Amino acid sequence: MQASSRAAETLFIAATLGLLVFGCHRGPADAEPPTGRVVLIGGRLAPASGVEDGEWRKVAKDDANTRFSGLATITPGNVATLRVAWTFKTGIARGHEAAPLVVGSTMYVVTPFPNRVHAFDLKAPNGTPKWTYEAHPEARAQGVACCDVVNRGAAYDDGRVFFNTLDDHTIALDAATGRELWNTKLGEVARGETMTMAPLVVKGRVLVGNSGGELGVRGWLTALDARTGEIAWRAYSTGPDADVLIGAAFKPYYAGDRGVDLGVHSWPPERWKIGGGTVWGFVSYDPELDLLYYGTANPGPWNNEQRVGDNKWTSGIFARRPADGSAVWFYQWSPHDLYDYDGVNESVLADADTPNGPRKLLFHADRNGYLYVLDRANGQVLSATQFGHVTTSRGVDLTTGRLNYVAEKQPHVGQTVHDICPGSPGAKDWQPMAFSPKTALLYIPHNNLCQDEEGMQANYIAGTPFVGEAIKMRPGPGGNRGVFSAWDPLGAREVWHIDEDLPVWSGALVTGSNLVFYGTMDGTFKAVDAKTGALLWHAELDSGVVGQPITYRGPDGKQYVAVFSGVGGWAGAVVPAKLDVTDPTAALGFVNAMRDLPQRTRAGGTLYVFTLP
Amino acid sequence: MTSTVATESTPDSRSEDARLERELTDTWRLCRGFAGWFCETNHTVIARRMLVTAFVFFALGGVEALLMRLELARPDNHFIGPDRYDQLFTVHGSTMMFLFAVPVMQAMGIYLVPLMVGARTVAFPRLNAYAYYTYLIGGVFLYVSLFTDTGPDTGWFSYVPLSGPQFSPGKRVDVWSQVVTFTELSALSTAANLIVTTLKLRAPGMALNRMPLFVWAELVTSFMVIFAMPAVMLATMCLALDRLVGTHFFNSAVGGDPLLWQHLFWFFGHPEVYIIFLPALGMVSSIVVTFSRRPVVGYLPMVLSLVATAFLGFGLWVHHMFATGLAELGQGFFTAASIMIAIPSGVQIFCWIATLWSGRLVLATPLWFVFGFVAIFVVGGLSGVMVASVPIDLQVHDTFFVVAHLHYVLIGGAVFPLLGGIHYWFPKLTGRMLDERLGKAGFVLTFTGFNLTFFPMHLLGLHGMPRRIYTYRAATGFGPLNLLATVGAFVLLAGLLVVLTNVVRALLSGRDAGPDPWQSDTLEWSVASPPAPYVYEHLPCVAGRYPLWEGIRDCVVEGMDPRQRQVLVTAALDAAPDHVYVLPGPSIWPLLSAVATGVTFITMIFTPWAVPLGLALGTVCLVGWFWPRPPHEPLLAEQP
Amino acid sequence: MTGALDPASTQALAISILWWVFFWTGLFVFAAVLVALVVACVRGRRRARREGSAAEAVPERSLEQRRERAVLAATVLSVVILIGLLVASIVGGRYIYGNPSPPLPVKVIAHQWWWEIQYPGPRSSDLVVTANELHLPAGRTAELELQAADVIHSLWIPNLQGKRDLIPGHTTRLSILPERVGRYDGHCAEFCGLEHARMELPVFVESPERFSAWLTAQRRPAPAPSTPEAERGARIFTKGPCAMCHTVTGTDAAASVGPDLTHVASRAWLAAGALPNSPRNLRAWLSDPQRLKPGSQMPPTGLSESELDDVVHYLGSLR
Amino acid sequence: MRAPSLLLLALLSAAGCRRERRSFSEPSPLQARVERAEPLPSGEPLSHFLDNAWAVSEGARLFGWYNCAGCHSLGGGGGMGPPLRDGAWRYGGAPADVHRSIVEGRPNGMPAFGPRIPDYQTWQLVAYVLSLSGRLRLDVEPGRPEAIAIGKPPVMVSKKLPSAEPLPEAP
Repeated sequence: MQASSRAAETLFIAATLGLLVFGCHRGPADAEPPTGRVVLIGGRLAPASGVEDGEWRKVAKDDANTRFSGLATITPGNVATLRVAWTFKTGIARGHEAAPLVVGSTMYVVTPFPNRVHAFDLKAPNGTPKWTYEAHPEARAQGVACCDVVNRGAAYDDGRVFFNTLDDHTIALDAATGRELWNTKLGEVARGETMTMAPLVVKGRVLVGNSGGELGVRGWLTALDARTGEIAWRAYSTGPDADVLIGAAFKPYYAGDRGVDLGVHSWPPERWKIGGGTVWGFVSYDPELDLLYYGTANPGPWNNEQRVGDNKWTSGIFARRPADGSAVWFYQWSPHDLYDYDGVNESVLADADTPNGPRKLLFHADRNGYLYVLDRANGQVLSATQFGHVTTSRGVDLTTGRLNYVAEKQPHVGQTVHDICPGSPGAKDWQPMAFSPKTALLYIPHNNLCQDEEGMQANYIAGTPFVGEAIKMRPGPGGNRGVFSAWDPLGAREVWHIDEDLPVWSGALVTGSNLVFYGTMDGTFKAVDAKTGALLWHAELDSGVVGQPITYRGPDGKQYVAVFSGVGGWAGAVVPAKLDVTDPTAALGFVNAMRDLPQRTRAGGTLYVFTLP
Repeated sequence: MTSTVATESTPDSRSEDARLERELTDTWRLCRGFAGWFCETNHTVIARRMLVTAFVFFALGGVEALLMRLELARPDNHFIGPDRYDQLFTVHGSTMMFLFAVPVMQAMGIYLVPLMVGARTVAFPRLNAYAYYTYLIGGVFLYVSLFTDTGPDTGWFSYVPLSGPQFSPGKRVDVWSQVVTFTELSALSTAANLIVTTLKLRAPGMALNRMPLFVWAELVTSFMVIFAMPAVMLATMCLALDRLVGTHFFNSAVGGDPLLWQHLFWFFGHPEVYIIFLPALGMVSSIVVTFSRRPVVGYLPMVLSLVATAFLGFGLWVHHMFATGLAELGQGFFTAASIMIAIPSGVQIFCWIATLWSGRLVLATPLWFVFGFVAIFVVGGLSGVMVASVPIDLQVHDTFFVVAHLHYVLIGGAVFPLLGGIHYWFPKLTGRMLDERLGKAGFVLTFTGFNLTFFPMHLLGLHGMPRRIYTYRAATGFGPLNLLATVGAFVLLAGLLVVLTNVVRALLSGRDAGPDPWQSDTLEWSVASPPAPYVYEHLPCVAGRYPLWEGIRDCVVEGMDPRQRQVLVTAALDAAPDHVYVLPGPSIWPLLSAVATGVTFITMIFTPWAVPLGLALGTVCLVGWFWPRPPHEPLLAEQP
Repeated sequence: MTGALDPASTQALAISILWWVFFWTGLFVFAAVLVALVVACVRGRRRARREGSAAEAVPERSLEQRRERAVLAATVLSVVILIGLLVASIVGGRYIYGNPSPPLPVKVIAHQWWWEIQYPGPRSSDLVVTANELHLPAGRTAELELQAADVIHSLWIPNLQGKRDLIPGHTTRLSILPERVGRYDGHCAEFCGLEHARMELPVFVESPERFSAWLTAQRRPAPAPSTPEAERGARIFTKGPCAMCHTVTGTDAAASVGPDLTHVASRAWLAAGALPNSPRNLRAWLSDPQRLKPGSQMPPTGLSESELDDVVHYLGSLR
Repeated sequence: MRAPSLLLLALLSAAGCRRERRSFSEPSPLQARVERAEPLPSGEPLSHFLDNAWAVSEGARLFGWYNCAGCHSLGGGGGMGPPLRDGAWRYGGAPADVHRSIVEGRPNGMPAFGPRIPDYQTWQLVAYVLSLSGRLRLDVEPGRPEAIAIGKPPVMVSKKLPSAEPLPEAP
């Protein structure tokens, strides 16, 4: 880590920050040549929290959500010889979106429903299981999981493993023995609530949120005491200020976000109670500012005509204090979201040195197709640049912070609007990007999907879907449904990209040796050069990859790369759930874009661990 | 020129005439026996069948109307209920429009036009038979479906999306759309037939400006049919495709438009009114002239009015759609067009009054019906001017005011003249005279009943009663006027029953009519009543508009071969003889083709395999139909 | 009886004046034609009696010309009259679109077979959603935005304005400037299926004060149940069949395929004018809607007698 | 002409009467049997729904209204719930099985609608669900809706209704 940290500090990046801040109005084309400097806060934090390099203690490796590992044993030069070290079959044929954790000599994985936790002893050969925990969630929870019965990973802190179950329990296990320490029920399956996110532990608080924005669930982020499992605070994403934990400290940057009880008054009467804004993405944390960052999901129902108003505080990002949850600022990516553009995508935190001094930044690739650079201290948008094909909006007004929607693309009840790009899964969905301080580039797995859409009256019946849009997705321009790209956030430009036929639904991983790993839904796991995007190595796995790859140093000193294969999730549900590909609206319209997937891969669930020979 | 035109007949030709008559009778002999029933193509036979069929449908439509009137007689009535009521008014409207009014007017044309223009028959006798059978099958199918609970229930203009696949499940609207498509096929065939008959088979000398006004009316109507019917056939086919195949012509969700249906439908629907009403004007002209005992005042304005009506009739369909909120400027244009169409109708009424004014009136029953027609039709016309005005239309559109208006126009403008025409031509059709006293009693009752039924509807509409409601609350106060209308409907029924009694009595024991009981002016009265199958022993030729009054009965065409079904083809404008054409004889193929058409259209409702099946059947039928005739029946007769 | 000839708004007044112009003109024309017909008849008959009824194939030329001139004169006169009517119609038409600012926006959505009415407010949360009852303030133009949820309907309030169709896929508009306070009947005027007959819309034109009081009351969420019966009824409502289709704002019942029932007890009529709103009628409606409005999309609830009592009690408390 | 038309009339009345009948207030002829878990008859009472175009189209409306489409998707291709248009059934595809699934719910997430939907509407839903995999008579199947185009399953599966034996549950 020391080496990589130094490397990072010596890196100069694409644009001066001052010019960036004041020049955004002129657009990225006018940006000056690189003179600014970016510093990873993750890099600085690592020694402070005492994490040994070579471990993977959090789903995103660090609180800044970088998915960057300094390990460099596997290099562009030798990656071609990478081979399977061992595998583990979970016995569950659903979407495996989780990231394994590696703490010391133990690897922890959490499976999709029924949410088993497996611990592997890495000192023993070939992934010998250490213990297994069965959560036994309620079967009926499967019926309210909008987009496959996935789980996105566990969290480790202080000898405990924390994870969520589909039926709304957060469970703490003894990391050594797999014994259940506490088990807190946080939501109601009968109201449509599920939990799929990976928790984040900050200062003894386990942060978890709910899923179910397609079922009229009211979203929240909850902090649990890591020792007892008691609820420390809960911040709702809709409703009165008291519920949202908006108090005196709340200082949003833009005027549109200031006012009393906007979470009530930006909705039709009482609709905030079933208004979505769930929290199921990744949470980031900046210890210096002592702020949590997380996105809120789409407002419900999708049919926007049933919820006139800005629908605060959905499809936006909150900065909160971990201690009491009080909101510090908020910014809404998609006010009055029209297309299920959840705002939950992860935020990568990084610092930039500028001629005017250091700036604390936040990078966020939103579903609405823009890559945002925010000042994470106050929530100001510094730039917002299209990174995918967008027809639904014409840029972000940096004076008001508002997204400029294209009126003709607004969905209406009883009328099909064509060529909505990006489609509902957005230019990028949950699949997390990686950030390398060495190259100062973001590695973004994303989609290239458009859709035709017709609004329909959504009928709220508690515990059943509350959507109100009929959707047919199709590939975007070029015909490829996915893209993997390297993005220079301060230069606001794409450096290279790889067209993938299928949406890139897996996470990304970048290493200190400038290797980038990601998987595709037809089951190929790839390593590419972080500077050029050249394909260096690939392996065919038994099922499509929608998991998050990680890398770690084993007790034997070798560098390993691990990833789940097991196609599923919203994009891949057509395979494990055997959806009927002749219905274009199946899986909320995703099936129309994935008709060929059942022929290209099969359902499965295997953990793959690779290493050099 | 292949025939000779003689200006006078040979005086000593009694035995020659007898031979001629024998040969003609032999050549034009009607088919006999059970099979002959299905082979017959003689136009008088087919027209009589068509008339009877149309009046049967009129009676059925009337029964439906009476049931509806019973349902509406009291507030909160549950005599019929919504489902049945919707089927009743839909089938009533469709029957009256598609199965009665158009066919009956065409039947009168088919019967009378060849007689009036001095032809032996229509230009395409087999097509004529085919048209009749198609119409019959369509009508029977509609009623079969009504009796099997599959009666269409979306109104006679079946607005989408109510009549679309989602809101009208089952086969009800499919039945309607297919019935409309193929009864209009029948109407189109007949129209083509009438146009060619009128333009090419007129007696030598009957230039266009000497044609009887009734023939003019049928000619203009037939042209309107040719331009209007394809629009509705297109619309109903699109509807059938939407419903059966899953196309999206009218699905606004994916870019179709429900207003497209309204445009297509009313582009047909408004001219339809004139299609029904122009032949009736022709009948009125015939009756007025005959019973005024003088030529009509203003022949040229009358003809021009007919033609003008036909043109204007296509320019005002949008006044059925004012409430859809179209652009104001467009509305102004269509208001102007709708108001201006009153002018040609007005001109004709003025001409008739002028004719009566200076005539020597014979107040026979047909003329009474004409008087009734004028009184009712003027009311209907004036309320028509009201609905042409956008603001007024927005109030009265789709209310009972419009129901009253359209019945004043259609019953007043078409049924009264038709009844007058039936009374007038009954002797020609049957050889019997109707009873004058019963006829006049029938008129008084129908006239009174009609006004009792429909006049209150104007008030109901103005007071807020929408159309097509199966019941209403007592508090609305619609009760008394509705009861009055129901009573009126039964008086109207009584009147029509008197007319029917008169007809039956006359058929059983009516006075013998003779060829020309009314001392009329037109050629049909120069032949026997009812006419022989060959109609004219010698084809006549004419030198004026009123041949029988001008005393030129002796001008005939000579040189036609009586052993062939020959007709004389003349020039379209001046009717100069051109050549002789030999018509085909009786045939089973028109019936079989109609059955094939019917089977195809009906099966199409249930399976797409009907299309290949229909193609196969259609091919077989056409081959049979056009199988070359034996050599002794040459297509073009060579004359020495 | 009320109706188009009893105008209570600027627009309806303009139309009724126009109607009377057309009516008197029409009556004059009708009388003239009938008189001419009768005179012609009498003269023609007299002539026949005098001269016999032999046909006259070639009439006297000068007489014929006189007749033709008379026809021409009558035609010219009718053209003049018709042009007059056309001008009147266009001038009168101006008044039905009249639109002084600021209008009161109202959204009307027609369903098979009921009316959804929305009054947007300054904030999203001020939206009022009600059903089957239109309230308008006197003296202020209401701008109605019309939409259809399923098939074509037509909104017609004869005392206030001509009708306007509500067409799926189109948005149409209708302006009304009510002048006289009172209750007026509205009705769906375009055939829209089985219960077209029972798709009425009672309209209340109120003084501006009463109207804003009504609007304020409608903006409040539904009152919490205050009696044990009402509490039981609320539970049955939100957990049972009712919540599959209906909304009572502030409760778990937030379905929207049926009319919003938040303030159902404040309404004068049930089921789009099918019957007056009274506990007895409500109970009858809930137990067997298909008898009262056959084909309506409200199914029988299948509740027991006591459950029905509780639900009626609860709904009766929603003022 | 009369004899053939009478014959035609007789034929059509046999085919048409039941197919188009619309009764708005449905008795629940089958509810008692279902409550007692008796085998269902295959004759008249079921036919009252399964062979009736009005019942099937009402089922289509309710499929949307009661949010069935939310999980099983508008065209029955599935999503949160399993597909219904592919002719494969986890809990048996006989009318009684489908009815039971709606009324009682199923453990993997299908809610129980029994207490909230009148029985006749449940049968209408059953009829529509069976129509999705082409198991009903062609002449009662609903046409395309006035909505975004979805299309029919490309292959018609067997018209034969499966028996009421529940199939082994999918792993």
